[in-house]
Amino acid sequence: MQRIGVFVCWCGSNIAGTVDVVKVAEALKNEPGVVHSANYQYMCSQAGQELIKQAIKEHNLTGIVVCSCSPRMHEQTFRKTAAAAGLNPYMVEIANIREQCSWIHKDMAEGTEKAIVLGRTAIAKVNLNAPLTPGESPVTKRALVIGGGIAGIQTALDIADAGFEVDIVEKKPTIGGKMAQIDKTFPTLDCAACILTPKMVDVAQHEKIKIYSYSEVVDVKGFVGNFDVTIKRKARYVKEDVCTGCGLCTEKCPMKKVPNDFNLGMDNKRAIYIPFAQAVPKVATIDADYCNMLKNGKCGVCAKVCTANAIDYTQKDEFVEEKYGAIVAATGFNPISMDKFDEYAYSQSKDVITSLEFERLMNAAGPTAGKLLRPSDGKHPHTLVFVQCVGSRCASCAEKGKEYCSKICCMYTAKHAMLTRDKYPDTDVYVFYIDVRTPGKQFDEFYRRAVEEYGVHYIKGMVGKVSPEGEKLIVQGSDLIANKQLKIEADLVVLAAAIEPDKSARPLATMLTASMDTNDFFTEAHPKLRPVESPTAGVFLSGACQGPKDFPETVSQAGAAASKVIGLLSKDKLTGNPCVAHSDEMMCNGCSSCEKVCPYGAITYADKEFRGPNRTTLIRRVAQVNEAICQGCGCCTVACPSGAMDLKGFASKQIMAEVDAICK
Amino acid sequence: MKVSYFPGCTLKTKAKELDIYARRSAEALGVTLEEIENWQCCGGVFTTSNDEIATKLSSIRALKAAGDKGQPLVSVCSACHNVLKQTNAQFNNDADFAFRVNNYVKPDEYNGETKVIHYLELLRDVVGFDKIKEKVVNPLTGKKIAAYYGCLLLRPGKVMAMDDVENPTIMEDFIRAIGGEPVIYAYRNECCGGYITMESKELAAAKSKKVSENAKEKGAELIVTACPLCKYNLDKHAEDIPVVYITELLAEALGVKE
Amino acid sequence: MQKITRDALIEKAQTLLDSGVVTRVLGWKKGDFDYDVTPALFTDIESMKKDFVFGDFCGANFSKYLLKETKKIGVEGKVLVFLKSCDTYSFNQLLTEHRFDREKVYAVGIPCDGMVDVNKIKAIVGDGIVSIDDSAEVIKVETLYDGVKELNKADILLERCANCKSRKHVAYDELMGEDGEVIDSNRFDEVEKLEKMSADERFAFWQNELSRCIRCNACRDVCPACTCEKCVFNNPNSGVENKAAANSFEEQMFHIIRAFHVAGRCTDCGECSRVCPQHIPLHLLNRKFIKDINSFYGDYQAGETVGSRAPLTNFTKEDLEPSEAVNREDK
Amino acid sequence: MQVNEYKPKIVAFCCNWCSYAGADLAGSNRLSYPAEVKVIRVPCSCRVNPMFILRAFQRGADGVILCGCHPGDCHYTSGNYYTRRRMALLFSMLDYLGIEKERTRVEWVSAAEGAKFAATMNDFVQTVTALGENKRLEDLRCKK
Amino acid sequence: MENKQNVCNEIIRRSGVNPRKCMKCGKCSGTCPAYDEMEYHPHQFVYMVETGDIEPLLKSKSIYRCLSCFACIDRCPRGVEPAKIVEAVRLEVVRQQGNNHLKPNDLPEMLDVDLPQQAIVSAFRKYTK
Repeated sequence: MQRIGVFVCWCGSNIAGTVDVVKVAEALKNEPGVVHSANYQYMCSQAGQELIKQAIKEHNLTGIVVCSCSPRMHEQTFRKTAAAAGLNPYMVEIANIREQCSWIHKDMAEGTEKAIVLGRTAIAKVNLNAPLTPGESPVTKRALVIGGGIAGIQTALDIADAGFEVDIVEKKPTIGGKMAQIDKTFPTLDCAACILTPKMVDVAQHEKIKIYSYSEVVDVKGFVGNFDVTIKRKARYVKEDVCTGCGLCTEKCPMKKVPNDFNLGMDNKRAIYIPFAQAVPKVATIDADYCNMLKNGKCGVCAKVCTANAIDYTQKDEFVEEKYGAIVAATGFNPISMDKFDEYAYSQSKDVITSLEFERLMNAAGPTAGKLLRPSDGKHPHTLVFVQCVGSRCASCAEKGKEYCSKICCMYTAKHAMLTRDKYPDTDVYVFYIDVRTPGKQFDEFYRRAVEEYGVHYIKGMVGKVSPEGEKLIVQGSDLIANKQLKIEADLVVLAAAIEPDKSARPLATMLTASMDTNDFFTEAHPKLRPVESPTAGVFLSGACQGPKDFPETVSQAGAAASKVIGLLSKDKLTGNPCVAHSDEMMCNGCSSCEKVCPYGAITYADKEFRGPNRTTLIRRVAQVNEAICQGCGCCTVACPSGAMDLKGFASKQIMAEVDAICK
Repeated sequence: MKVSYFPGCTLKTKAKELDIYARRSAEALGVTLEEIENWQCCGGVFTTSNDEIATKLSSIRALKAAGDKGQPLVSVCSACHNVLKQTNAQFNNDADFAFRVNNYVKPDEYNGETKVIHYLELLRDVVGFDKIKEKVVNPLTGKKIAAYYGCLLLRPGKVMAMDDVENPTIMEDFIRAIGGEPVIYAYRNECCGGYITMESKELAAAKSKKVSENAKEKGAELIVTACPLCKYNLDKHAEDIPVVYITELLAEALGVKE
Repeated sequence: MQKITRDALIEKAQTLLDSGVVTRVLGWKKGDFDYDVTPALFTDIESMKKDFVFGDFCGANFSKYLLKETKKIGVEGKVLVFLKSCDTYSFNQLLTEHRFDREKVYAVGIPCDGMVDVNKIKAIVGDGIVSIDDSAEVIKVETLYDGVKELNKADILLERCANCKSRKHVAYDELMGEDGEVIDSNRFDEVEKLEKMSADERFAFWQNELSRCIRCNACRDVCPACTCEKCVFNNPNSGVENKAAANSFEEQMFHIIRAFHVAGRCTDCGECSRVCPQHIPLHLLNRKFIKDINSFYGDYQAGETVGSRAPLTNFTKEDLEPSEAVNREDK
Repeated sequence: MQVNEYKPKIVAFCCNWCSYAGADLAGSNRLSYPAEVKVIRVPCSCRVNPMFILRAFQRGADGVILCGCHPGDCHYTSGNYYTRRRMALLFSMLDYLGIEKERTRVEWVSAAEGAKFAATMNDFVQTVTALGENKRLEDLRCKK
Repeated sequence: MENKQNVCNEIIRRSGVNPRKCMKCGKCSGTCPAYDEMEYHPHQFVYMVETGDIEPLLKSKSIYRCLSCFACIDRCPRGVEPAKIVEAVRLEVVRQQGNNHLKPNDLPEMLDVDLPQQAIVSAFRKYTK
């Protein structure tokens, strides 16, 4: 028989407000196995934990039940408390009387009654708990960073600087990501390239960092500390280690009409190209969709002009298998498509552009060499209208926009407006806004400067329709302050398109078994306390793949993710989850049902000798669980016809005891 | 094949071309428009309020008549189509409305299963623009035609679900199918003023003028529409640019106009 | 179809025993009555000639006996087993689950045109059966009270034989006679009939049937899919053991749990219903699962091939939802 | 205050990663649902043996609901796919035996769907309350 | 005061619109083709119904200026559907005895030979009980 201690937490008034904690503690005293019952304001506090420790010693407790907040919140805390008092941490059960009781019920009697049942259920379970000891597994001391934007770069650099090897997998031919496309950064107006490209060089030169550019992760197996990852290195038809990046081929290639995706299609590149001057690796890549040699075997100019003999038209996709201890997702974001927002005439006029396109228009390395010219006719625009929240905060139309605020648009729009007025004082600049959101250091000051010093016209209201008429774009919108409908004759309209996670994130999340929210942003292990970790052990989150972020936030989160990775890789052994499957060999039929449903391949079979009747020996095929690989889902326990397979910590008997306690 | 057909009041009087050419063209394309019996006026506009029952009963009866034959209900007038589709959607999404409606029409209860499609949808989804292309004998080659959707054909987008509300292509594809060259202009899905012409000629004039100016400015020689009221407003108040019905254009292209 | 006689089987056994291919034979043995045939192990041809029987009452499926026979250590040689077509499915299913050693078995497929159900005979002739002569198509039954009665075999077939799903043997080392075909049977008709009833009617039906259960465990013991080293109903740790008298859980749930345990593995051999002393149509539970599996996840016949993945240890991303499973129109 | 109002007993099995977190989120957002619902935490919906569900009914539960991650989002990759098959067959069997099909439910609730969790529970409790006490599973064997 | 609130509640019920969903972006009014003809604009309809300030709307000619083009419904980022509110307010007025906005006697001078029936029935449906 267990000697169980029950500890009922008030959580201030969070629990005590709707649950009579004294009554709960009193009622649970009479449950089987309970020898001690107490209540306290904050069980998770130092004093509360001390109370538990004392009770464990004083009453010789063999198990404890804490009636408190969700086990997702403080189960670890109380397990540590128990361990500190010499009790096996897996002899702790939590009754969730906050999130699943006091917070959802208003009636004291109802809340109290339910809390007692939840407490009783936890007691019924802990009566059947057994001490568990976690197994250990080794750690591969290498990290994988998926995505080579500023988030991935910063994470990789920080991990590498701590002395661990890091591989970056980037799907594009160069690292750099979105930041490489940005002109200037708010609120300091630093040139983005000036602060990014040195970091790209650092990555290239770091002896601990390897870049898999033009590559994708196609398979992930294993678990924290021991991931097996398959990387597809897409054929770039150029030998990466031979190409000197001289760029001669990119000038001689006769295929001139290839939309330049780095400039968002606003100008053209050749079929063999280096995305931009500071690309890392600075290696040419052939676009197989446009290359005549690859399509019909007629050309070969690049091979002829290449003095290094780096061109290889026969190159094939290669698959590389690598082992890692930790994986960081840094897959970034993209502006959403404007296809569904044609009230702004994006498809009808070249002079309606997105903010990222505007960024390229303002960039000295962009399609207009930094001169603000209309894409349609190359003329200098005099009246510019910026429209914010295009597709952001859009609740009615899941298929159209995003319900969330994209966070960065207010600031970059202020930046665009300010830069336009700064460079071209002859312009009139209007910004239609719903709200201007500028929480951040020097952010509001920046926005106010745009208005007060640079004379940007901020209009509280939204644009309803943009109509291309003649050379002009008639922007019809409301001015809610003036209570007027405006019709502005604009030359250029810039849409602050909502941002969304990169499309590669969803399949990656599936491979990583990492969870995502409804918008396909990765979810954190805890939104406040573990913001850079995925709930899947060994998977970390860096940058906008977790939610919209600006550069400073991205870089700080990237560093935080790196520090978590470093913490993991610094360990020689990982203690696993002891709640793993276990097969009772005496009952096992060897039927392979469990093996078939195990997602991790944790179950193997062995022929074992057993004593049969009349002094005979029987050989039976029995299942064996590799505890380092088993993640404890319990699927095998149900597949097993004989019930030989059970799950430690969530044993059938325990769950049935819980069922019984609830239904009592 | 055969489909149920709801012509609507205007098609029997002021917009006979819309009706006649719709039937002839459909016949030429292998579809028979079977006019449903004893149809009543749809009312011209759909009242969005959920306590409005009586004004929607004529639509329900039409829907029921088509449903009994197991046919989709086709209309060509944008207004009729809009009312029928919206009424059908309300019937299927608002159980209270459905209950009350069926109380009125007892014992001829409607089950909500009829599919409402516009003549253009019939051409696109049932006949297929490719097939129309094959059957064209007088292609409108080189003719720059501006499709005018107005508001009733597309909105509310969630209910009408015919095409992208802001960037539709169904009429442009139709124009291409009969050999013409579509002209894209921003006002193609803006309102012509509609029934406001009764209340304020000035407002209707301003709205429809804007539409035809914009179409002309983008190079259109001709505007096509599916709505008699749109045609009226554009004809009455707008720039001198011909406005014709989609069906007339189709009949001409198919060589069945006369 | 060529009728296989007792003598032909004894001759086959003798050849195999003499040549040393097998050392023992699993066969049928006469019990107290003609219709009371039981499985037996013969180790020499003499005892076989004496006790071995083969006729219309040899319904018993030997597959399950192979578990014990092939696990015996120190016993040399193979065991000969005669398998009717339906038995071969169980045979394969057990192989799929690694339940016996194929190397230690010599399987002889024998044709079968159906076995008869003594209960159906009793229903016609009443009690007091003295002897039954099943050597011809017309079966002669002698009773204490009424003398000899002649019965048509087709009228007294076992339910599973009347709805035979396959005359094809899916496993054997040797086949006697010609092989048959998979039959498009009407075995789901009764399930469908039940499905068409209202929930209240179904409940009344099953309450009536299951209330007769005396928990003799015959259904489980005969079932070739119920071969667990330790059955959950005998395991005090399982939570459903039948020894605890404190509640009546297993009394109520026994048949649901049992049917679920064999779902996807049951070959529909019909043994459970054959042996039930209370004549509960247990096959209707198993067939419901089979029918659902076929309609939800595509046709699947347990034991058709060795190594196939049972539907419950498999999935597709497009599987139907549980709510759809109970709300289908076509069920 | 109503005294003799019938309150069903509802057992909700929730997977640790999605649905239990969804239940927590419902709590954090103070979205109420009836106290009759008591949650049992399991690592994955695939841990739930049909026997547990039958056990709950046998011990007096009036409704059992099983919540897991959305198909495709299982923390263990595929657990809920097996759950889906198991429960489809189990529920269909219970229906076949004449047990009210509304007493059992599987619902996919993600960690982000606190509102869905609360709405689901409200709806389920309402449905089961309307059915009244579970008698059939108890009576199935013991004919009165 | 209470009556005003009742009227608003009735309008909310009848239109099926939840004005609290409005985030005050003004896109409805930015998009409205009849804006300049209206004394109160679509976003104001939503706000005034939400806050109970209903009387000015009931008296305003704005309710007859809405073209029912539904542009505000489709372009609203929050799914508020302002046109339904406008319609519900108009019904509140025209359903009162003797409040028909369009009278048969007005008709003759409005007609011309080309005017389609559709315009007449639509106007009657919109402006009368």
